[in-house]
Amino acid sequence: MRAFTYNLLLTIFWLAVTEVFTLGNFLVGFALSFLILLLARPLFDEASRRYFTLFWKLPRFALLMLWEIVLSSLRVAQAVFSPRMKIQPGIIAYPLEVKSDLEITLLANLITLTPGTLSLDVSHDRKVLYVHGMFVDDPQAVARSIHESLEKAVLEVTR
Amino acid sequence: MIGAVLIAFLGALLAPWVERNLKQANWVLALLPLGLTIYFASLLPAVLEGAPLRHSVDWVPTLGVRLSFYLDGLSLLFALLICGIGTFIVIYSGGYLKGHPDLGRFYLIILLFMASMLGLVLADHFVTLFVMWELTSLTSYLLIGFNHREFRSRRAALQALLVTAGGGLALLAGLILLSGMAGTPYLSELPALQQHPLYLSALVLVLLGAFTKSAQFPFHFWLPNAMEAPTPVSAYLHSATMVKAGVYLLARLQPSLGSSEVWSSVLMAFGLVTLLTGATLTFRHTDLKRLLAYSTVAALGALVFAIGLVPLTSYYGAVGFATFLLAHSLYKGGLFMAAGAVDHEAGTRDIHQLSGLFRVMPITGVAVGLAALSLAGLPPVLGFIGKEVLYMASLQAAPAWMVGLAVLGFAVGATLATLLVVPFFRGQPPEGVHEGSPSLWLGPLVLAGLGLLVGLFPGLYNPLADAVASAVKGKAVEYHLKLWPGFNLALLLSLLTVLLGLGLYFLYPRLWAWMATDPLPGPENAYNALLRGLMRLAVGLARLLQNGSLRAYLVWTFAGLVGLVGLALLPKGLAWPQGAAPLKPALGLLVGLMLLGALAALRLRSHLGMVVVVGIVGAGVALLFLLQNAPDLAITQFLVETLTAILIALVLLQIPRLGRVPPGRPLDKLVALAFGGLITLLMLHMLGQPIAPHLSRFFAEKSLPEGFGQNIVNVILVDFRGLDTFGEIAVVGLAGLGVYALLRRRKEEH
Amino acid sequence: MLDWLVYLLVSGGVFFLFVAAVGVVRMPDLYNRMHATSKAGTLGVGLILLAVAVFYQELSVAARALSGLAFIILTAPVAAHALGRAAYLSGVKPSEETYVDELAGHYRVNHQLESPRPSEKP
Amino acid sequence: MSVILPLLVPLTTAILCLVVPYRTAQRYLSLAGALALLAAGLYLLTQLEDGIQVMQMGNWPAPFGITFVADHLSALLVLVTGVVAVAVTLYALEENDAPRERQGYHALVHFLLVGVNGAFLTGDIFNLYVWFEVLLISSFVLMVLGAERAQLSGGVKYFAVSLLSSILFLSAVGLLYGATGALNLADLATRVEALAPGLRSALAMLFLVAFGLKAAVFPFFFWLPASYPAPPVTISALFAGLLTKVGVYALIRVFTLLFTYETAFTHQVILWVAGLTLLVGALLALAQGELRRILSFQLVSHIGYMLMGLGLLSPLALTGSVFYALNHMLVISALFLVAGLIQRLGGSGVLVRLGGLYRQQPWLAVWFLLPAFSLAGLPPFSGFWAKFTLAAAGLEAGQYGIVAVALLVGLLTLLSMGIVFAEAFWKEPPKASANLEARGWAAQALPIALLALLALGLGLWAEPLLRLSQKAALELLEPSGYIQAVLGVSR
Amino acid sequence: MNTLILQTTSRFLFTLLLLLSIFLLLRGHNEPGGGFIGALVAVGAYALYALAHGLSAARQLLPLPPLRLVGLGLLIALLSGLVGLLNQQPFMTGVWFKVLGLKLGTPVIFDIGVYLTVFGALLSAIFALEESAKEVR
Amino acid sequence: MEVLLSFLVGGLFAVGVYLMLRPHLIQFLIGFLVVGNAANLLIFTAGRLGSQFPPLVPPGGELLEPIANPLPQALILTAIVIGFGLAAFGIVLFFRAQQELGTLNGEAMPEQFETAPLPSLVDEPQTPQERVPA
Amino acid sequence: MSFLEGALLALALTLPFALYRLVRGPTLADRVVGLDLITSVSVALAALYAIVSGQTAFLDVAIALALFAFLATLGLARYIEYHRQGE
Ligand code: NA
Ligand code: NA
Repeated sequence: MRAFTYNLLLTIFWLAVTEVFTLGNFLVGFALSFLILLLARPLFDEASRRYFTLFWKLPRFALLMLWEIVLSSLRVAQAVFSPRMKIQPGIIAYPLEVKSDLEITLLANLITLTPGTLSLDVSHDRKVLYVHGMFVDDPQAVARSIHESLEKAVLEVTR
Repeated sequence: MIGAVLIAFLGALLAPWVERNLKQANWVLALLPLGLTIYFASLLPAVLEGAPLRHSVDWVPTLGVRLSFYLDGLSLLFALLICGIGTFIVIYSGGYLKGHPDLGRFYLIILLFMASMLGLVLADHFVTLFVMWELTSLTSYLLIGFNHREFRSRRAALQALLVTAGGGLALLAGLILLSGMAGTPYLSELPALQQHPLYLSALVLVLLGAFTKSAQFPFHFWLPNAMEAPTPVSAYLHSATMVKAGVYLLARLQPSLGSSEVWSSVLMAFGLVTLLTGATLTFRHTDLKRLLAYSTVAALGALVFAIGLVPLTSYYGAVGFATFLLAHSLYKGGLFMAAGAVDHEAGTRDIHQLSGLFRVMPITGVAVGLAALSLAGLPPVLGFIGKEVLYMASLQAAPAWMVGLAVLGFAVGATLATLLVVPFFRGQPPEGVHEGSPSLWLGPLVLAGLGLLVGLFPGLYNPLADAVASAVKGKAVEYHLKLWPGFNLALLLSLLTVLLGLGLYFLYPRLWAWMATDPLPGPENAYNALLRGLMRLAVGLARLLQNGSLRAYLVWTFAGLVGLVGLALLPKGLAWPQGAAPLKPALGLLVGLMLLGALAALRLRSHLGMVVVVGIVGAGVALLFLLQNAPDLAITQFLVETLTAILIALVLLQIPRLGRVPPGRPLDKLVALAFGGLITLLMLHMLGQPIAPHLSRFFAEKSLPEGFGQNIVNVILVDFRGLDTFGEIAVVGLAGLGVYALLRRRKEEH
Repeated sequence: MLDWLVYLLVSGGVFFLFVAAVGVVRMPDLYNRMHATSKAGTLGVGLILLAVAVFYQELSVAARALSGLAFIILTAPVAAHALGRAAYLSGVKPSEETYVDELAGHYRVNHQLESPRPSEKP
Repeated sequence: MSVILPLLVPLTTAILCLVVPYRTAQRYLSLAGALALLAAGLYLLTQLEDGIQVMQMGNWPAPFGITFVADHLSALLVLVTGVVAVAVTLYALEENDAPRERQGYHALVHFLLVGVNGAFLTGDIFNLYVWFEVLLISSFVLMVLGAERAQLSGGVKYFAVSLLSSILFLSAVGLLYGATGALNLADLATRVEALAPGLRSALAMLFLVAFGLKAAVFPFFFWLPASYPAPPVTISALFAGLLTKVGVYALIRVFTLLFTYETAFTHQVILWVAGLTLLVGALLALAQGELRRILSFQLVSHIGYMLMGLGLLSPLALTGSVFYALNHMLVISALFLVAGLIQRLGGSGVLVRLGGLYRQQPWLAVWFLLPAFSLAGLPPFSGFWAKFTLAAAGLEAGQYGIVAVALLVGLLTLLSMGIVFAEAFWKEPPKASANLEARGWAAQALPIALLALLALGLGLWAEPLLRLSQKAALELLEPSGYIQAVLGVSR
Repeated sequence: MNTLILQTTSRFLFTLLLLLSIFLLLRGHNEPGGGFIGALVAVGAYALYALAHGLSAARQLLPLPPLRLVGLGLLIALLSGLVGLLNQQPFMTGVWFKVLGLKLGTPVIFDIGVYLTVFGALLSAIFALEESAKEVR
Repeated sequence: MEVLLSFLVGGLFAVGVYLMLRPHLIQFLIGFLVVGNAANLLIFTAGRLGSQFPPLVPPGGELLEPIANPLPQALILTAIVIGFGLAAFGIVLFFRAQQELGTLNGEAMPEQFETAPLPSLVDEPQTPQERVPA
Repeated sequence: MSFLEGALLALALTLPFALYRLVRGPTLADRVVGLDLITSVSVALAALYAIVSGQTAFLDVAIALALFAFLATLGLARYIEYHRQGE
């Protein structure tokens, strides 16, 4: 199921970029995507149904991310252009609630793209994400803010 | 004639097979030279008629080279000597080298030599002559080195080869010049060339060839050393035949190059010096073969001296040459073979240790006696007649002091003759020594006997001698050879010669004791010094140039490049192109950054850091391509830069870090700057030339209609110039294969 | 109207790339510099890609521009993570003013990362 | 058709060797490919009776597409390349070096031949660059195949210097294109006349260095002796026979077709380079104690002869150059292969450790002496005719200095070969040497004998090859025929 | 690099890159791209995957050993060139035909040969280097 | 523009050549990369600048002039790829050289048989064979 | 100079900053950050040039570049990971 969706996605992408919306080209695109997925067979064995829902939730999520990035960049700009940089860097260990690979990755990436924080690494047992912050006056507050604004959003998309 | 030469060569090639399959191979193989002797003898009447025989076939028409032969009296005499003496040498070799493991090879080479020598004296086209000339050097090399396990043999072989082949190369240049001057490649057709502006150059070159081959001073030293060869070789090559090749050539060219003052004076001077050198060095040795070798040197000097006399004398010079040549070949060949036989039987060649041989080796004794008579120039043998005529020639044309020196030289011949005969008659015969087999004494006996025969009946030889003399003189010569010329000044000189010779014989022990002690400085020292110097030069040069340092090699390359291109360009000054595209500020900025980044990279000590910093250059180039409307290039450049960095990182991950880096050398900086400047200069010059747009216009026009593609660059890559791309992917594919091979091997080892 | 949107997007893109550039020069240590590139840099590039999509108003161009944008958003944080982690492992120390380092001492020799021990649970 | 076969045959062979995984099949393919290449070369030569052969790749007319051209020079070189390929392949089959074969030895050899023949046949200067690179990369990989210490040490230098020469060549092509707008050689020939003389001779010098590096002339030859003694002998024999000749070919091509204007400067420089190469190479050869290193320097030295003819630029001289190049390909390959056998039988290539071969292996002595004497230019071996022709041409032109050097170097070569013969063959072996009396190398002697007898045969019956060389020389000196054949018009 | 974040991301990127690579290859005749660029992108995909998931995982995603791909690519290139020769025309003369409404010609097939060759060669190099780098990691 | 690029190319050549002359082979390789870029720029400049459009034919077939000269671009593409192949091989070659020879110093890589003893030509060898120059 | 061309130049003016970090380091990771910025700017330049030139072809440059910049960073990061701090 998930493989099929993904396949269709790739085919649409193909149609869009080649600009030839004929049945023949659809088949070519489908076949090419199929071949590639065939190559990547080992990738598709678990929880493939999730992917379909992800397809719908994606736009909303993307908008959220975009907005966070804008905010974060403005914050960096503010810091960068202020004559005396008022930053308070630090590295904190953030306990993860999310579990799956995809969730962790999404969260980590989101953290990096959002204000003042940058994911450094995930612990081997997947329980902790180490985050570098530019403005770590209070580690607890940073962790709380991550949990409130980001981790919840991720969970909403993936579950 | 061609047939004869060919048969000689082919016969030689069969020799090893014959030797392997027949018991008395020497007798069978001797049939070859014998047959040839008979063949050439059969041509005698025709040649004596005064009608030289010619025969030639195309060899290399593109170069105008013909395999061309010419038989006149001079050639015929040599041909007869070569084949005749060759017959006995082959027979003799069978006895002398009996049971030697390399005997088959020996026959092969000595017969090859005979064939070459035959070709040499018969050759008419100068290339034919030269080919045969070098072939004699080659075969001689292999023969001198026959006892190749001895260092001395190898050294002597190489020495002979270098001296004679080296002279041969000069001869080649001389002959090319001569044929160019004369407008004909045929020796028999050469006109008189003394007036030609290149005469002297050609003469010097030809003389170099002739003098080295014929062991004239100062090149004589190789000949005695060549006595490391087995005796048949010494007898044949280094006395009777090959060493006479130079003399032959001088005689052959005499009509064309002679009759100039230079010719006569050079030949007489060198001939005389060689004669005296050979004579003097006789007193340093007691080894039979060495003694004979020096005597050969002396005789060769005498022959050259005689050729120098030819244009100055009426006919004595030419006749003297003809007679003495034959006489020397006969007695010297015989003496060498006899010396070999003695050595073979008695186990030594030291004259001081030999005694009473006549009683045990009577036949050899007779042969030696007869030959010694000829050597001493005593009647009634041919050597006497030869020397007489030479004296007449000298008296006619040479200054008195030269005559005196010549007498002194010949006198040593008499001394030597005495030295050779004495061991046969003095003292007790050694134990267990007896006459060798017929093959060992047949040659000496016949040759010495011939000397006696012709001496007694000079008329037998007279027609041929006249023919020889005519050829040397360049015009018809008739001379009546007589054993008894009557009382004249020459006879008086002969008498003086013998007396002087005997006197020297009695002084010999004292002279020997005096002269043989210290090594004498001479041309051989010069040769050795030259060789040593050459090797030292080579080693020094190798250390300087091929020193193993990659940087040095690169510096040489860049320096050469800067020098050569600079030489071509700098005099033309600076060019400033016209009509260039306007400057774009963004690109200007980019250029500045690239240069800055590149320079900054030089200061880094980390490799990957350097790669990363140099990345600005790659990125800059890509951006430049981008902003100059080359999207394919920009993509490729970015991708390739990235992959290169990844590959380098992958490798650097696995090797230790850069240690201490030595500071940059000023020379490197200079070279780099000069090279960069030169490239800029070249580009400016290039931009000053209008570029023809035809190619790109064609591609742009045909890309879509005929190449069915809108991306012109891609159509060029896969269609218009698809072959380039084919080569390109081959390179990439092979690089992949190479990387795999390099790394896989390692995997297998671990 | 759309022209002005393009100009706006381009201006924003250039502005944020400048922010990133200045940040890379001015920030005190590697980790803070990475904040600049991973956020402002990504946004700057993204805005310009959006500008392209707006400028051409063609489906194929927009698809390409947006997929480019997606690539960047997907890769930039991963790159920052990889580089930051590597730098930390290789011993690049955070600057002196760094307030707290809860990562310190949690990498094993084989570069495996451990969670904080219960005693130091945040 | 005939003109592309010498490229397609090795190309097909090489690709098949890559695709076919079985080693035995690869061996037969390789031999068949070499024989087919030889046949293709012969066929091409016979086709030349009808005039210069031309093919426009992709059917795009000259000067737009890439042209393949075969005049006598190219065809002869291709033919002799085939001979060398057959000989070396025969030798290699017996060598039976399984690890190397598994790493693509046969494919690499044929790719090398692709590069060599492509370079000989292309009529496009950039395409020439591409073929140079193909042969270079093949040679790099062959050079280090097996990755032994010496191979790597020599390979590094070979690689580094070759990279440099590639860059120089590429830059020279770029400059030439920028100044004319053309890449096709015939097209270029019609356009270089309009160039400023200074730029033209500077470009000539740039090409001289770029190709001189490949041809290994003074002072750019150092990479060659550094690397050639390192790989297995089949590989160095192949390199020795072919690679430098490609550089020589390129020099001859551009200096007869493009740079014929400031000859008083350019060709005089070539003569100087030729003389120094001859002399330095010959001298350095004397300072070596190992067989293949000696041969490497001899190889370098004798490139000078080929340049000498080019510098003299007369019909006779170029005839000599062409003939010499062809002859040298055969002779030097033979000598390298002999060196391999000597090493196998005597257990070493170092002269002082050798000896006794003359007594034990007389035929090997023959197979050594024939090419050795030919190398020294002694009659009646093939090398003599080349040397004779060159000397005659030099004297004709009044260039006595270079003639003297040429003849002197002949003597030095003789000395060098004499030393080798004395040490490896004549001398007593210093110890009970490896397997002096070994038999069973006849199969490997076969290709050597083939080459050695060719050296003798081409000496005794030099006419056919000399006539062809002369034709080549005349074509080179009258480039309008070439231009006409490629462009269809003589502008 | 054994990190969760990279491993997860690389799964997406791998397929995207491969598709992009074929897109670039086939479109190259008309717009920027072509066999070489396409191949580099594909190599990038595999390099990324190998980096994140290890060499053997990446090898499993490959139908043929890389060096076979080199031979195959060269063979395709050669055959595309020979088509013209069989038509009594010079080597590499283009022959065009239509497949499923798409214009296909030997030059395009040649470009596919380029793609496979470059892909195989570079991948073989990278894999070989990764293999030897295993000891370091 | 072309003049500026001429100086850039010259400058890059100078830097690259200097790096190639440094003792360490990795530096040589980096130098080669720089010089390779410079050579490509040289060809690019040789094709002349001043274009406004990339060498792409619009679907209609009417060219927008002036397009960039496509030929140098194709040549450079070939050159880049070849240079990349060589560089890739070179990196690994140097790597293996480092492993086997223990150094990457191009000045410290002895040549094979560089020091093989020379046979004696003039003087008879005293000890059985090995001797230094004549 | 149009607005967009001005933007192009302005974008190029960020490069000196990146070069500064590239050259100054001090660690290799810092240089990589500099290089990262350069590639980001290059992507932006390519995209912007796609507008300036009116040729969408340059958009593909931007996309290909964006993807590969990521790879370069990863490759270098791996090197850094296994080398001690500094260079
Ligand atoms: Na070469
Ligand atoms: Na060579």
